[in-house]
Amino acid sequence: MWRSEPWMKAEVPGTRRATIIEKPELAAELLKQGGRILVVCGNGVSTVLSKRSLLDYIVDVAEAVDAHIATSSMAYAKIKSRLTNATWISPMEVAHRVPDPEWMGLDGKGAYKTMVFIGLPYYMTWLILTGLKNFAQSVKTISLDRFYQPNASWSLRNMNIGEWEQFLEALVNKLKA
Amino acid sequence: MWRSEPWMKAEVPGTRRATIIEKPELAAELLKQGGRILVVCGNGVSTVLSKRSLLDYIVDVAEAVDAHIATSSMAYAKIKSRLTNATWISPMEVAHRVPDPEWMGLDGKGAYKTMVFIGLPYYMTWLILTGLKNFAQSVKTISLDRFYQPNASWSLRNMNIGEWEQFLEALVNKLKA
Amino acid sequence: MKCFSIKKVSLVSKKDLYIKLKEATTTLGVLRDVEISIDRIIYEEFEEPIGPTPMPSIKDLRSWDYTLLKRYRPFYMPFCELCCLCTFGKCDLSMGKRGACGLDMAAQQSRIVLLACCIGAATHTSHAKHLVEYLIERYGRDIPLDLGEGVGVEAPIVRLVTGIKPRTLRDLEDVLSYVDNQLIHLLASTHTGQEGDALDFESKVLHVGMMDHLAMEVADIAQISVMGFPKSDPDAPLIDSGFGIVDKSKPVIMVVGHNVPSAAGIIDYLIENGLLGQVEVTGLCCTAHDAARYNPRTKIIGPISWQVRYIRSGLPDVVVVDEQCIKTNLIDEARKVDAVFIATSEKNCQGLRDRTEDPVDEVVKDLVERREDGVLIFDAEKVGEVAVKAAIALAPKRRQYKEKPISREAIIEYAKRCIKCMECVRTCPNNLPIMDAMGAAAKGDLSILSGLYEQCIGCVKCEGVCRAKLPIHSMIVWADDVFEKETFKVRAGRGAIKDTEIRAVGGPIVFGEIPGVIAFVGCSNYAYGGRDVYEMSEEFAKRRYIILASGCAAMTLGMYKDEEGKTLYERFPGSFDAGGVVNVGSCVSNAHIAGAAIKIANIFARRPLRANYEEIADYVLNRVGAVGVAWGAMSQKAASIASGFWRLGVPVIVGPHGSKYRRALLGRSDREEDWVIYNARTGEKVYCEPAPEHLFYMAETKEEAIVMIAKLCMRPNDTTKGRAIKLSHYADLYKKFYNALPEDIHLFVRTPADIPITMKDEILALLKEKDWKEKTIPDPTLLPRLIRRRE
Amino acid sequence: MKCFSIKKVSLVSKKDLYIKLKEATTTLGVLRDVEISIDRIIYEEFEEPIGPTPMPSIKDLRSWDYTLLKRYRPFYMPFCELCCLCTFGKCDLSMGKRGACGLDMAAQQSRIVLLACCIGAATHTSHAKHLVEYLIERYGRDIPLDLGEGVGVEAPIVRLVTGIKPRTLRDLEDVLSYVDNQLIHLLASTHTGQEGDALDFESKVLHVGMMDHLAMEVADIAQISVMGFPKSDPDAPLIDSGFGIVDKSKPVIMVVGHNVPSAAGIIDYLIENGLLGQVEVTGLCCTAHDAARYNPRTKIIGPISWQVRYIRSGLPDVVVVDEQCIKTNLIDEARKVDAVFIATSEKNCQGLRDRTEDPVDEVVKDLVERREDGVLIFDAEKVGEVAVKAAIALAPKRRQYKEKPISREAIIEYAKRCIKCMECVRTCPNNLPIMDAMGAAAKGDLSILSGLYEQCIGCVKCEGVCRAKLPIHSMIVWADDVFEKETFKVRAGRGAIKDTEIRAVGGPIVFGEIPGVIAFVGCSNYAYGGRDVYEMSEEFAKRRYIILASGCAAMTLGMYKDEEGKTLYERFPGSFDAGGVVNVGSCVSNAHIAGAAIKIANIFARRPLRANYEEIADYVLNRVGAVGVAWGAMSQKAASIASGFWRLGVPVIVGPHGSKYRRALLGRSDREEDWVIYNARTGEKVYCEPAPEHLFYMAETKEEAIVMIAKLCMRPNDTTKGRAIKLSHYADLYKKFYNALPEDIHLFVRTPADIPITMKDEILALLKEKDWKEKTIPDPTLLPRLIRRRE
Ligand code: SF4
Ligand code: SF4
Ligand code: SF4
Ligand code: SF4
Ligand code: SF4
Ligand code: SF4
Ligand code: SF4
Ligand code: SF4
Repeated sequence: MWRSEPWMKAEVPGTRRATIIEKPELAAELLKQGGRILVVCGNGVSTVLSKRSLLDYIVDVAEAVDAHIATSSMAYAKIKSRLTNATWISPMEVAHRVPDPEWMGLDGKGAYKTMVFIGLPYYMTWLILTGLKNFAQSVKTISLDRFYQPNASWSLRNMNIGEWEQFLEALVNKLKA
Repeated sequence: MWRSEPWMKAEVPGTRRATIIEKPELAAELLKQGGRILVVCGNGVSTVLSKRSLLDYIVDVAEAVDAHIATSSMAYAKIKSRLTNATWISPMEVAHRVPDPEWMGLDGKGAYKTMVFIGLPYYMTWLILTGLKNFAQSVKTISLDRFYQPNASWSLRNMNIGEWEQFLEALVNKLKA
Repeated sequence: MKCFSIKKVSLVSKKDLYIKLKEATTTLGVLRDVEISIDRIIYEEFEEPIGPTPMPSIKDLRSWDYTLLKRYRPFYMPFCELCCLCTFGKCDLSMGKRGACGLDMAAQQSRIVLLACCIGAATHTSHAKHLVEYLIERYGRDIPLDLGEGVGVEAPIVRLVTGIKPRTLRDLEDVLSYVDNQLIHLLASTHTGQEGDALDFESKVLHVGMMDHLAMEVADIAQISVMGFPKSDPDAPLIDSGFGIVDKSKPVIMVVGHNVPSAAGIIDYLIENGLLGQVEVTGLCCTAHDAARYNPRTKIIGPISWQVRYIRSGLPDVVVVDEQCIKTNLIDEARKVDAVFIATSEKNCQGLRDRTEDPVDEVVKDLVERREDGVLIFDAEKVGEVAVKAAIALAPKRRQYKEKPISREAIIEYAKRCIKCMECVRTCPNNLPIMDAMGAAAKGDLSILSGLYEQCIGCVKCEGVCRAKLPIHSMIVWADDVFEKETFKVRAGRGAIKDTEIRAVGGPIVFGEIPGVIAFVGCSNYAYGGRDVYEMSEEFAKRRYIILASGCAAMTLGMYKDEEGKTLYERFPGSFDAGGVVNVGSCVSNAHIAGAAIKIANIFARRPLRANYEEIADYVLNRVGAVGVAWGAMSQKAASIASGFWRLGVPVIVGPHGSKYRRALLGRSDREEDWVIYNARTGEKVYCEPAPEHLFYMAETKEEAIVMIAKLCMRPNDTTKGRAIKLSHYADLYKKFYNALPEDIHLFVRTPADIPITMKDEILALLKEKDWKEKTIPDPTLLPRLIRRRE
Repeated sequence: MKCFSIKKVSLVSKKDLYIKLKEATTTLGVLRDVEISIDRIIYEEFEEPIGPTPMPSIKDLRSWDYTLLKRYRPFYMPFCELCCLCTFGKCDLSMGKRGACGLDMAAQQSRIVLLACCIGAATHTSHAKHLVEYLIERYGRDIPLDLGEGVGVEAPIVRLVTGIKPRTLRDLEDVLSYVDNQLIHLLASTHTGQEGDALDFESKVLHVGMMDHLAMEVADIAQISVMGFPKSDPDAPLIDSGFGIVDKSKPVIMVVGHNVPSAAGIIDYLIENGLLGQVEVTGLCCTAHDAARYNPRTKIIGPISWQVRYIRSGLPDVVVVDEQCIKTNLIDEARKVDAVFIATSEKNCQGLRDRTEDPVDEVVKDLVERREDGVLIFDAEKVGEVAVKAAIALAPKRRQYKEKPISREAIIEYAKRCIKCMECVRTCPNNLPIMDAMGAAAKGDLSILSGLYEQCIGCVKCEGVCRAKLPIHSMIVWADDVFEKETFKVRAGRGAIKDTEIRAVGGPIVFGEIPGVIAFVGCSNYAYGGRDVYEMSEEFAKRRYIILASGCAAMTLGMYKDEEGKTLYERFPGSFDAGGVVNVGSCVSNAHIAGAAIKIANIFARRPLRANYEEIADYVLNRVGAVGVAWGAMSQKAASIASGFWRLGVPVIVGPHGSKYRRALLGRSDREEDWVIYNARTGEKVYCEPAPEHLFYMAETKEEAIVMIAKLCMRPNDTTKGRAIKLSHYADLYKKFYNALPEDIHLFVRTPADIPITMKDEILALLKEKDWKEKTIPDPTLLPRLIRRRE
């Protein structure tokens, strides 16, 4: 039960809650069919997991689906060193632009269809996602944090770090396959 | 999914939600082991279902577990004609007394351990139940309405009238058995 | 700023005297060549000495509040178990947990109640300030207050609370600045990390309520005095009402809201230009009441819940909104029928362009030619001119909208598109069986659909969630066209109750011979339709209780007819007397209801009034059998109005939706210790009786409410004759619905003489069963200082 | 009531002159035998003519607001998608749905923001009113305002907004009554069915913010003038601070809250009785700041988040609370360590008995003998006497509490009881890894636990949910005892900035040579501990920005030391100059920060001040490189303070928790059309640059914030020299953290001369890549009326 509850208990959402992505396959599918994708990274992406750093997984994901990364985190330099499609911009600023139908994305090539969130403080993601949910209804949002994010369109469930790394690993593999 | 959502969609509850009573057996068990029971009836108990009126089922239930009925509904006269253990008092007034550890119940014989709700407007039950949930934590609350009542300790799920009548019938049978 | 000192409340008169002094010697030294602006001339003409609590602050009546609150304990029903009011949150306060600020659930609920009441009271205060400012600008600061013949105590609440006896509009400004001041402190108390105790929050709620009543009184006595409203007139005119009275052939202006200046501007312009009668001025909500008080040719369409259906009827060419309780997206509805929209309040700007300074004809042109959907105009006169000109220009172009907006056939076709998702039912505040109605309608049977009409509060939330995008509300409304043709009569708001009326009925009320004063007030958020309110009031009017009404409820009262086609206002007189049905007016006229209770204590019982709150409230609680019924109470204003009544000792009953105010104030008839009072004659503390039993009660059904009303009208001070009358109504009504004697009747029989003769035997039997013992009837009070130790 | 006419704002002086006239002939007729109370003597000494917007109402600055809001558009992040504010609800507003009142989600979010800001501003206003009332009662209404030598413009906000030039406390009352009045209208706008447009709600939010700044200014200039606080003194004393400075051998009084009279009452009593120094007066939150300004022997314990740990340390014998940001169940914490509790504010009565009228010794006895846990006393002098006497009586009895409240062994034993339910982690606002820390602690390793200390905000919510009922907060705090021994220095709040200082630095700031003025303000709801604030301010102080600080942030600033053991306050001067670190004082002292920006426009640039809001705000926005940083902003007050800065053109950055304020105000550097301004020299509309880029920004990390601060300090008016300096800081800081040039640097290079020499080549390369074109540097304004059409 707690696996599909908001990770921070009091952050109870409204009437629509994210669908849980149980399997990496589904995540891969969503990303492959995600259209133009923007990955929003928080400072948490610098976390080192048991095998690789979170960042490595995320950059792999972004590369695999040709996504752009937006971040104002300390990981920016590292990300940029691996990926040209990356912009230093705050998650909030990005979210603010998304509802504008005229916005052509950080690369000027068109609107995003899917946004992926990872590594921000839980409550910040929660809030940015309610913003997008309500004001950018055409955009699909996916949380890849290891916590259930009810305001996303799709979210992982609450899991421990080991499960999470496994999930990310599998996801990267599916995407690369 | 919608079966375990608040019936009125916006009546989203907090962090603790009622456990769903899927089977009449469980309801019967809860009632049998419910200690001193108070059944709170709203005006909706006068609804006539396909076989009997809701009231008949409820009075059966009350009789079977020796519960007291509290109501300020128009059904009071009918209830009283079948059951001496009944008092005309508003559900709100009853709920207001329950948190008082010194209150000896409507019959003066002691505190109630379990309260059953049925037939009030959905939102009224919802509210009375949050009151009890927070201020009378020692009392177990059960909703027998055909709607999911998240603030009860135990609630039926949302169901249609037919399913409900079946449930009530089975419940009465279990209790009488 | 405080221009008066609280110790010496002094009264203001003539305006802005100017004196130039060559030299003045004062205790402060010598002043040379100063101009002196004389702000006030003190003349002590108010004979009554000042009482103990002039302009009380939060703490000054706290002990009275605690007296009430320990008897009528709050029962909290958290409508939300979380708090998100600061960035420490969200905090989950459920099950005994505390927030980061230390707050617990009870305190949080009472805090939200306080916040809501602050909003409500601020709204009335803001309204009053705007109104007084408008009147001063138009008519001058020194225009005297005049509530009509027979009204000596012009402002019972103002006198009671502040100690001021207001004479002119200027004095009302003093009152409002005191109210401002208190409200700011009260609102501040809701800040994170301030008050932490639920009962102290409740005490503050009561203080807000008292402020709210002050503001309402100020607003209404100002407009009554200056704008030519009926002045305490039992024979105030009967106003045409309902959809059916609108003349479609004429240009139609709709006014909606609460603050009359814009509507008055329209009427003035019509009169000045000889157009009155040629343009329909139709109103909803309180602006309708007040516009009708201003000019009885105004037509009262209906309450708040009719806003959308009225615009959708296509009748109004111009929609003018002022403030409060206005559907915030009315402009979208207006756009759909090509009506133009004028907003007129700083509090409600709707994102529109401010055209106040632009030439009228330019604005009218922009509106009529649809260059703008709506405009913002802050000047009431200009609103009048623009609205009238636009209506006249538009009416011919809008003919096609004035027919039935949706045909029977269209309804059936729509209904067929229903996919039975049930979203509507689960969203409708009254859980109306819309889906079933659609099913029947799809088969050509519109009866279920049209049957929903009465219970539909017009919130239009169903349409917002309908997966088939059906115009559900319109379908319900036009499933039948009866309502389009309906016409009613609503008596124009009469304003205050005359001192002379009080003198006549004070005795019968206090001794219990007039069994009660019942006020039907508040909004139209009815759980089962307005008929409940009609039936309740008819029941008690026939039993010769005094029926008061205000606001939306006062409209609802007039919207049902008897077999002879007569409304309650036509059947019963408008006088404050047994069997009277009295519309006092708009929401702010609620002050006269409180005022009447206060005047009974003061004029009839000669209790000192000035700055003597506790004594008067104690009097009302124990002696004046008044009950408020806000059956469809919806707003934060309704919450603050109610709390003003509680502090004054008047219980309030709300309908089922009222449970969303998230707490009841209920007495415990089973706890004798809660009903111990002082017998003022002897000083003894005695168990009295649980009367009135509750202060804030939510009833599920009208029958429950009726019985409870009758019960709550009982007061410890009733004479045996009065009590017998009250008990006979209570028992009779209970019997009518429940076929037996009330099980608690023994609690209210003090001596055998209390027993209604017609029920003597059965009651005696019950008394015996209950082991009843005779009690003495005390001279009841909760205030030790009122004991007249005779021994 | 309005005693002044807005048209002719006139100034108040000597009090309550009384004149008896035998007969006065006036235009209004002849008056006989009247007593005249002269409320005000007008003497027009304020040389500056009145500007366009004296005492503006909601609508008067609306067009300025729209100018800002169309550039800095709100992004709403609903913290709750439902509304339960009236009985129509709950309404689900998600996904485009509307409430029963017609409101949509954007409007609802902005409405909640408005409500929060109203609470915040009301709190400061209430605070100011109480304070002014207290000072008037003690010192008289005519005591002159005196902000110290070198301060001619004593009240820049008051003059700017109202047009009043206040001379005495009495004048401040006028200001507050205007604030009251506006706040009531603003609060009323949140009622169901009033405002419906999100941007109009936002405009009202800005109006509230302006009111808030007025109230803060009034409060602080009153207390500074009358109570002997440092008067704009850069060398205000350094105050002992931290837990380690408390002398356990002495009786200890703790004061907490925001309103200084009670603390002053304690200090006065100590002085009068020769006890100063024998009893420790220790403070938290703003009362600490203000008590230290009142008497520098007061010790500043720490910010709001230290309340519980301080009481649990057992040190305070007596806990005196006044108002705001006080944990509402402190009395429970006090009870646990047998300390006594005194509440002193009407806004915060805590259910306690009002003992104001009782004899001191009786009250002290009741407290010391524990007949009451706490009392309520509304009289500051009496509070002083009771607190001191109780502390002296209690201290010897409370010795045992003053030792470490929980030993290492006990912590380990507790930790072993952890059942790893994770409730704590999921409840902690900072998601601290408590569970892991317990795991380690159970094995004897307390390092993780003590490592949580800095990030723990002391909310104690973890303890409320712990299934093993562990005293988690205490365990964290006492896992290590370093903090118990820590001592710091905090410079006492100096108050206003001198006109002379403004004259000296106005040019360098406006031309950009002092690269920015950065104000660290607000509460201590830090996501990662206070060190962030210290590091940010150190970074910029070293770079010779001007650092301002107030409130909890000003304490945090002083709570870290460099290698030499020196705090920032010891390392940097307290003057308003490059490299200064200036504590202005408590929360209400924030007014001086806004005041400094205003004074730059007025004193340095000679823009007219009086009632000239738009022009000054336009000036600040385009020319004064000031940024507010409220890294741990928590309260409704913080929200209203921020909105006052926005309207004035000062951007504010908050930390991650600030996202819970539920909306950002962000510019779009990618939309050229948003940055078109007027060149006042030519009247041309020109694309300028996205500066300042945002108005309300939430940063995730301190590094992000640092970069953003540097960026937001840029202003269109910077000279090339100034811009080069600002750009070099911006680029340097960005490089430091991200190892590259900022990708948007080309947006801020207007001419080659803007380019910092040290980075010339790389920047030129980037400019080329970005297809950069030279722009003219305009004389920037957003107000057409400021165009000086020279052609
Ligand atoms: S006000 Fe108190 S309960 Fe509400 S969010 Fe803030 S800390 Fe939590
Ligand atoms: S408009 Fe009427 S039917 Fe529709 S949801 Fe509202 S009350 Fe129910
Ligand atoms: S919401 Fe619309 S489609 Fe769904 S059941 Fe109701 S009427 Fe039918
Ligand atoms: S009665 Fe209620 S809904 Fe009607 S006008 Fe008054 S406040 Fe508004
Ligand atoms: S204020 Fe509006 S949105 Fe909120 S509950 Fe009432 S009707 Fe619904
Ligand atoms: S007291 Fe500290 S550890 Fe506990 S929940 Fe609050 S911040 Fe987290
Ligand atoms: S809540 Fe208590 S028991 Fe549960 S993990 Fe945290 S410390 Fe352990
Ligand atoms: S900075 Fe914030 S928490 Fe601290 S005292 Fe001021 S308002 Fe309170």
